Amino acid sequence: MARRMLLSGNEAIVYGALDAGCRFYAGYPITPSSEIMHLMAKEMPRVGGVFIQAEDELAAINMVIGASWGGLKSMTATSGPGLSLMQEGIGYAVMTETPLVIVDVMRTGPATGQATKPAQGDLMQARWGRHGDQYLVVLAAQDPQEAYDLVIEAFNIAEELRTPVILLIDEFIGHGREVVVVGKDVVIKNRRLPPPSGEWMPFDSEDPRQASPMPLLGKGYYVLVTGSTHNEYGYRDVHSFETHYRLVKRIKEKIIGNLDKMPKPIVLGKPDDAETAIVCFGSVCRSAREAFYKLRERGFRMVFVRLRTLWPLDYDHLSRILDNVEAVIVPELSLGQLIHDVREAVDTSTRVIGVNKVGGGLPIYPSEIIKVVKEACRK
Amino acid sequence: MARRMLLSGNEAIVYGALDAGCRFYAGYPITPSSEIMHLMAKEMPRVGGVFIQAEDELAAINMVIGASWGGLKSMTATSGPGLSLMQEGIGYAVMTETPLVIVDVMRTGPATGQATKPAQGDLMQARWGRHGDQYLVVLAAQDPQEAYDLVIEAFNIAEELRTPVILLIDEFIGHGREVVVVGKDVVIKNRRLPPPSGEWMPFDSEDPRQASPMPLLGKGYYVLVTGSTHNEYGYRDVHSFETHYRLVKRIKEKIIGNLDKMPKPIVLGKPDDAETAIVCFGSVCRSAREAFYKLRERGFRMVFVRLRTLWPLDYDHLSRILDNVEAVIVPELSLGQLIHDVREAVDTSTRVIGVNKVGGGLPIYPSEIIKVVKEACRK
Amino acid sequence: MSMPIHPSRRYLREETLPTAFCPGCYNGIVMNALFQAFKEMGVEDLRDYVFVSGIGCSSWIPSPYIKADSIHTLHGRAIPVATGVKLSRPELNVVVIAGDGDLASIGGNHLLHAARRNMDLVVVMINNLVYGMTRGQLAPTTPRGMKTITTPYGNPENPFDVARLLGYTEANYVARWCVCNYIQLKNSFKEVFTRIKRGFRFIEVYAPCITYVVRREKKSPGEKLKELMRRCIPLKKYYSLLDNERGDKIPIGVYKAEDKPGFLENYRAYIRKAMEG
Amino acid sequence: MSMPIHPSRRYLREETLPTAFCPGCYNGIVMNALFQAFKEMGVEDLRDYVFVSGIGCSSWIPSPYIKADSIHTLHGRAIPVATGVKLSRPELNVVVIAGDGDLASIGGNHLLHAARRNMDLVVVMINNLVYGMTRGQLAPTTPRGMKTITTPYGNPENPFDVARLLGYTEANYVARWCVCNYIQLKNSFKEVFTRIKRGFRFIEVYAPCITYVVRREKKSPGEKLKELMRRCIPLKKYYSLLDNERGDKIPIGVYKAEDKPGFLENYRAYIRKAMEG
Amino acid sequence: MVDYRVFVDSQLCKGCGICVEVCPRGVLELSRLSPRTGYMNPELVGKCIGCRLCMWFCPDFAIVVEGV
Amino acid sequence: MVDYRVFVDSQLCKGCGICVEVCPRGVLELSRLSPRTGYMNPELVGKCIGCRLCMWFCPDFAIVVEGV
Amino acid sequence: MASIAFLGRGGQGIVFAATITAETLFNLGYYVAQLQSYGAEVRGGSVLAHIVYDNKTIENPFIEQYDLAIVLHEAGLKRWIKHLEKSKTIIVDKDLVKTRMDNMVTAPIIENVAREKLSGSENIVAVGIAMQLLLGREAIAVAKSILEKRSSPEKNIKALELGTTIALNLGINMA
Amino acid sequence: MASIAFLGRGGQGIVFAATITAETLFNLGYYVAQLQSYGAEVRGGSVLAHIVYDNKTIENPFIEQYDLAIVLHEAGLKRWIKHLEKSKTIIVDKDLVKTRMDNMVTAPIIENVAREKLSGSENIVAVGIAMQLLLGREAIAVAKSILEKRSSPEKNIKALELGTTIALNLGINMA
Ligand SMILES: Cc1ncc(C[n+]2csc(CCOP(=O)(O)OP(=O)(O)O)c2C)c(N)n1
Ligand SMILES: Cc1ncc(C[n+]2csc(CCOP(=O)(O)OP(=O)(O)O)c2C)c(N)n1
Ligand code: SF4
Ligand code: SF4
Ligand code: SF4
Ligand code: SF4
Ligand code: SF4
Ligand code: SF4
Ligand SMILES: [Mg+2]
Ligand SMILES: [Mg+2]
Repeated sequence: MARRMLLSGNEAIVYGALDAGCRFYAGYPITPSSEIMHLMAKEMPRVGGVFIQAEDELAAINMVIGASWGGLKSMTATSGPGLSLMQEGIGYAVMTETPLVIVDVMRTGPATGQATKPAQGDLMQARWGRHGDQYLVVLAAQDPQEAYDLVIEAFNIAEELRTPVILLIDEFIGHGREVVVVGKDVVIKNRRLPPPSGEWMPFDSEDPRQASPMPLLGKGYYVLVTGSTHNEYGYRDVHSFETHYRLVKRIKEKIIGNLDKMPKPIVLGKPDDAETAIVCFGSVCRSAREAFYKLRERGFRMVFVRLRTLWPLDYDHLSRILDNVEAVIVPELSLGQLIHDVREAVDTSTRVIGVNKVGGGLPIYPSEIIKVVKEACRK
Repeated sequence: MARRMLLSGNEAIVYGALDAGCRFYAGYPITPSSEIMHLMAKEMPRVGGVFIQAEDELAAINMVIGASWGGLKSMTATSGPGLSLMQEGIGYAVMTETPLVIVDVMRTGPATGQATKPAQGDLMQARWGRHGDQYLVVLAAQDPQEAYDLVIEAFNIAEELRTPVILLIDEFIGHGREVVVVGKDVVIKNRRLPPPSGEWMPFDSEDPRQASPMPLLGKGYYVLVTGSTHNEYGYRDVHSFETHYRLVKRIKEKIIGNLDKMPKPIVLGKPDDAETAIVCFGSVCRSAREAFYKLRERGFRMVFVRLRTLWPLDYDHLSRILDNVEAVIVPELSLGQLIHDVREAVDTSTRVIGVNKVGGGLPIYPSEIIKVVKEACRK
Repeated sequence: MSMPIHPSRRYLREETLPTAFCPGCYNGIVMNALFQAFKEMGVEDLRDYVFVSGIGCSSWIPSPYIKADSIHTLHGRAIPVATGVKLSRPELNVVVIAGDGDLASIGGNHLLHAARRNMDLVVVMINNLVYGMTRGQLAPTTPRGMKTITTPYGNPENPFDVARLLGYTEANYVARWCVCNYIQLKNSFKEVFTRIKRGFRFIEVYAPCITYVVRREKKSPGEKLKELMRRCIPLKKYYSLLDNERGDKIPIGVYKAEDKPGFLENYRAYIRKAMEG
Repeated sequence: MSMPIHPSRRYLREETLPTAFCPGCYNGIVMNALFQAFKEMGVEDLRDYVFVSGIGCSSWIPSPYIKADSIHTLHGRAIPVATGVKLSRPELNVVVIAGDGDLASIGGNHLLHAARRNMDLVVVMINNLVYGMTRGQLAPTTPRGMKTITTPYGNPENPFDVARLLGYTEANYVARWCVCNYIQLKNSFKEVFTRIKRGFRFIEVYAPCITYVVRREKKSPGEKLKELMRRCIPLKKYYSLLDNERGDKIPIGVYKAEDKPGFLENYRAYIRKAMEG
Repeated sequence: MVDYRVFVDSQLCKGCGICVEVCPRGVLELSRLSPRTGYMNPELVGKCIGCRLCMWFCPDFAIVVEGV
Repeated sequence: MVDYRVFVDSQLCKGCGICVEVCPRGVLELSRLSPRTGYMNPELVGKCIGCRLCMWFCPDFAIVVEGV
Repeated sequence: MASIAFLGRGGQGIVFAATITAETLFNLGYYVAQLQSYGAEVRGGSVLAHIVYDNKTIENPFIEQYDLAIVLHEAGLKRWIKHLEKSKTIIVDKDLVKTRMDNMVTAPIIENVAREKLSGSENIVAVGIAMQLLLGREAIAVAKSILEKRSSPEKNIKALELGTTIALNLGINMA
Repeated sequence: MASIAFLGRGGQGIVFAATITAETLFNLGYYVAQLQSYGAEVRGGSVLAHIVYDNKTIENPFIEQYDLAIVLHEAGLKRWIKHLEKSKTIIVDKDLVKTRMDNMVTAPIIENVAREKLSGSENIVAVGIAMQLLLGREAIAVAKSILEKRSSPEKNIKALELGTTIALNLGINMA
């Protein structure tokens, strides 16, 4: 039953996760994500789930992995420094096809940086922070409502594709409080279990876009889970090219081949007609959208693209939208990361202009984006 | 005095580092980088330097940071899983402008993967593996000789720009033995120390392309080193936009503004005249170059680009080289990472084709590249 | 008369044999003792057991050899993964088997905190005195003065006496046996699955690496076993000796055996409080 | 008559005062004791000292307040950074000051191994029973049953008695004082800089967080100090009591004081061997 | 017998009251409002014996005790 | 009195010699070359008392002792 | 769409003031967005919290000026000076804020708080001022019912009423 | 440019054989590149090591066939079958290798090793065969001087000579 609540993004994450069926939380406190932990600490025991404060982030992510194999929908939340420490574990989850959700409430980095201030500088890390060929899903919400919605999506994708999903929000969203509608009739996807008997493969599937069913421990499947290269039954095979290539290609394909399962970008305006585009993600979209509307009112021919799935990224789709524009404005609360994607999607002759601002807890204001668009159009 | 030796890439790294003046090594064993540690364990005490086996990679990178501030040229070596664990420390080194060198002997990932097999899948991680806005230098060698040469370069750049430098090699290079000329007359750059008295700023410089001198501990400078946002004197300032933005912009500029100080790409063939290009880095270049020569002999109009600096990347330069080609072949011992850069540097109409092979310890053979080039030209 | 079936094989994945361990590697002896314990306990198969290991030779014992659910984790992370498994599935017996490097070096923090929490796990640490898998480097357990490939002039560091230290934590059960103490080791395994069934139960098995310790001493695996039998003495006796009388003796025995509620029971009580109020 | 200069201020960066600590936060008292020790030792300025801290309220003591070289590291990494500093500059006194969470939770592994190596560092752990900086979450030192924001129904975990455990390692010096034991604390600081100048020297300071512990007990900082004075008893006495007699007592005193060579001396001997052979 | 004066730095004092509570003579009182900081500062209201407990235990380096 | 037979699995035996050295009766000898593995396997060359030390200490599950 | 900002020093309960205000507005049926900016320490440093409210969904809460700002301490002011310059009405504490601008009105907040022995509740006084000025008695009644469920309800409700009185004495009309 | 490969099972010292061969070639003045592929365990599994040598810098050591390959165990064979098919000459141990191909020549390596009580030195026998076949006595002499500085020089030198003898008995001419 839908209810309106006044929630911070961090609180919305907790309610969303619990609504999605999350029953295990392990974490380590860190600003500005701690309120997720605080509310989980309060709510999880009440629903009979498990909450544990780990000794560090390495422990947290690995406990989550263990609990996920134990059969519970599991998550953790952290911020940049914690995410850095979790990288090895995340890569293990990719390799072992372990469903789990990680919420990263982004703060101003690098290093300790400005711990209480928002930023969007973990985008590339979320995609690429681990060694080796690994692909996972990265989503980003723009406000508490979407944090609630997307954390449910994150669990659904995680369970359906047996993959870790990273949900990015930032301090603005995490600490900002807004009206959130919770408990809507959302689709909850539960884990696909293997047949009780008969042939099946825990680590392969005919269709590389489908994850194989995930066995439950303690049921006599004699599961072999390993972060080493393994064959379809989980047996380590650290020599063969074929086994490795098949495995990593399949895991990649499972992610990039399922673009249709991921939250779609929101596109405003008419691509065909546009001279200028704004491409953005996360909290910045709110200023950017205001700028877009104002500019359109003033006669600027524009298209606005708000990405909600940052990995896998549909470069082709983006290319098509941006095909005709002369300039793309990419506002980011960082020195520029999404801008690399945009450049990848457009020709070298298209001007790609970053609006980059980070630090001090300042947002990018609509006026700042408007100014850049105007300048870009003058040329 | 120049000497010819038969060395593995791992051994060459050690001799190069010692020749560059490295006097502190902390590490944790991991295949296929361990031989760097083994030889360091033997040689470092002999030159009166410090070798310590840390309890884990987190300790290793942080010991290296401490020793660098203590005044010694310092390094560690690892492979993917260790690099994942070092990410937070590396970000701290970026933020505190701590010179140090990390050698990553890449193996087949993700996770434990195929521990004894080569790969090139840590490229993106080397650049982006940490949270926040951080920029550092990533170099890649193609063989033991270049491993020797570039580790010296890595120390020079690290000291001159006060930055961590990651040198990527792979298992082929690390364990492969070849003839290496060591002890050539190489330029060694030593740390710039501050004036004994007078005004100076340990964490700022007029010219953002220059690092400020690095104070030595124990000399009465009363240095304040912090991974939080700090002003020019090291005082924490975790509120102001200006301080943060100035700091991270400067650190970025120090890296991307110094492309001229980085090892240049090797370009073979005539860009203007070429229809097809090969862009590559690391051990793969050796097969790729053979393919290039063979194809050229057979009349293909080609250009060959071997990148030795992978970050900062000179996108403009690459764009110019690739301006006229119709297809770019990007062979990688991974599912494709450098290919994103190439796509960023070319128009969407240019065909960018990855030759991706990873696992089982197999190299990409010249014949495989030749086949792809031929196919690309047929179209 | 055809070859009778070795009693250990009931608990092994047939298709994985022979193991990839070096000839003579003591890991197999630990397996025999464990399996004999299971047999004597009347355990038909291991479907109620989950084995969790790290990275290292000893971590291969469960993965892939033991026929049971097993999770072969990252280097050093067996205990947190096992914790996650146990907390999500309290009805399963969760057993960690890993090396001294894995558990006490890179994984030291988790070991410490799991012991503090008296987490309901059985942890078996194979102390082979070195990093076997990566070719014989220094481990935190390597004796002073021993030459390894990373201490070519003789280890200058103090070794970590893991069982002794854990004896001072909140763990319920802590013991050390040498691989030569086959019967005691087997009985100790039975103890932690039958008599003390909760809390943190830690068994260190002293079992020097054949390739990087024993062979370097120019000893055969059998000779070394016999040497070890001579060197093992009960820990009470060992600790009553003066430092200089201890020589090369190895203290074996049970440091601690209690039956306090483990983390899980405390957490259950906690949940009850949450649900009530 | 104008205000005389507070003796601590010689060792402080003037421009950083007042500190950002909460009113009444005991961190400042630890600073007074440390500075008084320096003064009594005749230390004019701190140019031969390097302070290394982690992340947490207590880690702010050196950074930015103490007028000395200081490295404010990542959360949990003070000890490895300090180790790097010490090994590269043996002539400097390297002092770590950090919190219980920083040193014993996320940094627990480094603490353990530095103690094992008897690394030549002075480590001061401010045990405020919680994570102060991040707003009062559970720390590994939080007593059983205490409510924190992450244990809203009362901590179900066993607390980590850090000093006691380190007493069983190779560390040269291990002591615990309460912040109310000003003189002993000050003397303990003098001890580790003058009498025992090598090896791993660890001082735990029991100093409950004003904002997240004391205020929640509805006590004032001064009241709590007086309560603590009542509760502290010498550790010999404490450990002679039965568990149920111990009540709320806090054991204080020196767990261990030896003067064995530290890592550095052992490493120097190691280097000599390398150079000779 | 020496007389002692207690100096309070009103820029540093945060009004925590520790000095008042640890003073064995009870001669300090938190009664002076610092207009700069908004905190109440202690004042000497009786005879100080110079034990310096207030000075040691003041966490803000705000009290100095001196004989006159 | 029971007689004991010692079975050796030549696919599993790695010729480490442990069984030979731990046998209290010294009745095993490493003398049979396994053509499949290239390792020397043990053989019973005297009277076995069925103590099963060889079986326990064989790290490769290669020996089984059985009364006949 | 309307907006309110509270500014002050860490420890003055600025975020709590915003929280109560946001909840009041929420209970009154508005769409609300509350944002704040504060330091790692919470202790010391400046804190700003603002609330945007409207009858429809808030598209963008990142605003550059406020309809009403209440400033309780000088410390909070400089960082946000540009925002304040563009704001409509700013109420500043007459004692703890030294800066003066054209759009500023001084109020004897701290003075009254001290007199009424409500120290520590200056934030709720600010809530009272804001609610009274922008929405009148109905909002005050809702705020009261919210404060009743929190700790120290009596003290806070007194503070809220003090705020109402101060607001009425200011003689400003925001409507 | 010429190339030699050694194949076998982990534990047979394949990498060491390649190392000694590479050093021999290096001491003879060649440019050399040595590459190997083995398992995590070193124990068990297959191992292949190859050496490319030339009078000039080795541009590319990643080759797809060998001038000479010596195979000491069946285990090493399957993974590299394509390379072997394209190779010129392959010497296989007559007992431990079952596969037969046109370019293969069998040699009684293990048999002789066992007879001469040189077990564990089959790798050096292989070095002897390779050096003798490709470069003759001069290379053998250099290899000897290298082995002299390593552990168990006597046994290894005997093995090297055994290799020479086996090579001569094969009656192949590689030049
Ligand atoms: C993060 C990481 N660092 C290093 C390694 C390399 N590594 C694999 S096993 C191992 C040590 C094994 O030693 P131990 O745990 O004692 O097990 P053993 O092989 O001795 O049984 C190391 C360092 C790794 N796999 N991952
Ligand atoms: C990797 C990482 N994880 C988490 C944090 C957040 N964090 C900062 S301080 C702290 C705990 C502080 O507690 P303690 O060390 O006891 O110091 P105190 O503030 O209590 O003095 C935490 C969890 C961080 N900065 N980095
Ligand atoms: S290296 Fe040591 S521990 Fe590993 S399998 Fe061989 S003998 Fe056993
Ligand atoms: S939160 Fe606690 S430890 Fe931190 S400054 Fe405040 S009183 Fe001190
Ligand atoms: S010195 Fe002693 S007696 Fe004097 S005011 Fe301070 S505490 Fe009281
Ligand atoms: S102890 Fe210090 S800070 Fe506290 S009230 Fe007294 S003088 Fe002020
Ligand atoms: S059972 Fe005992 S006596 Fe018989 S062969 Fe084995 S060890 Fe020897
Ligand atoms: S102990 Fe086992 S493996 Fe070793 S020789 Fe005897 S039977 Fe063979
Ligand atoms: Mg080991
Ligand atoms: Mg603390």
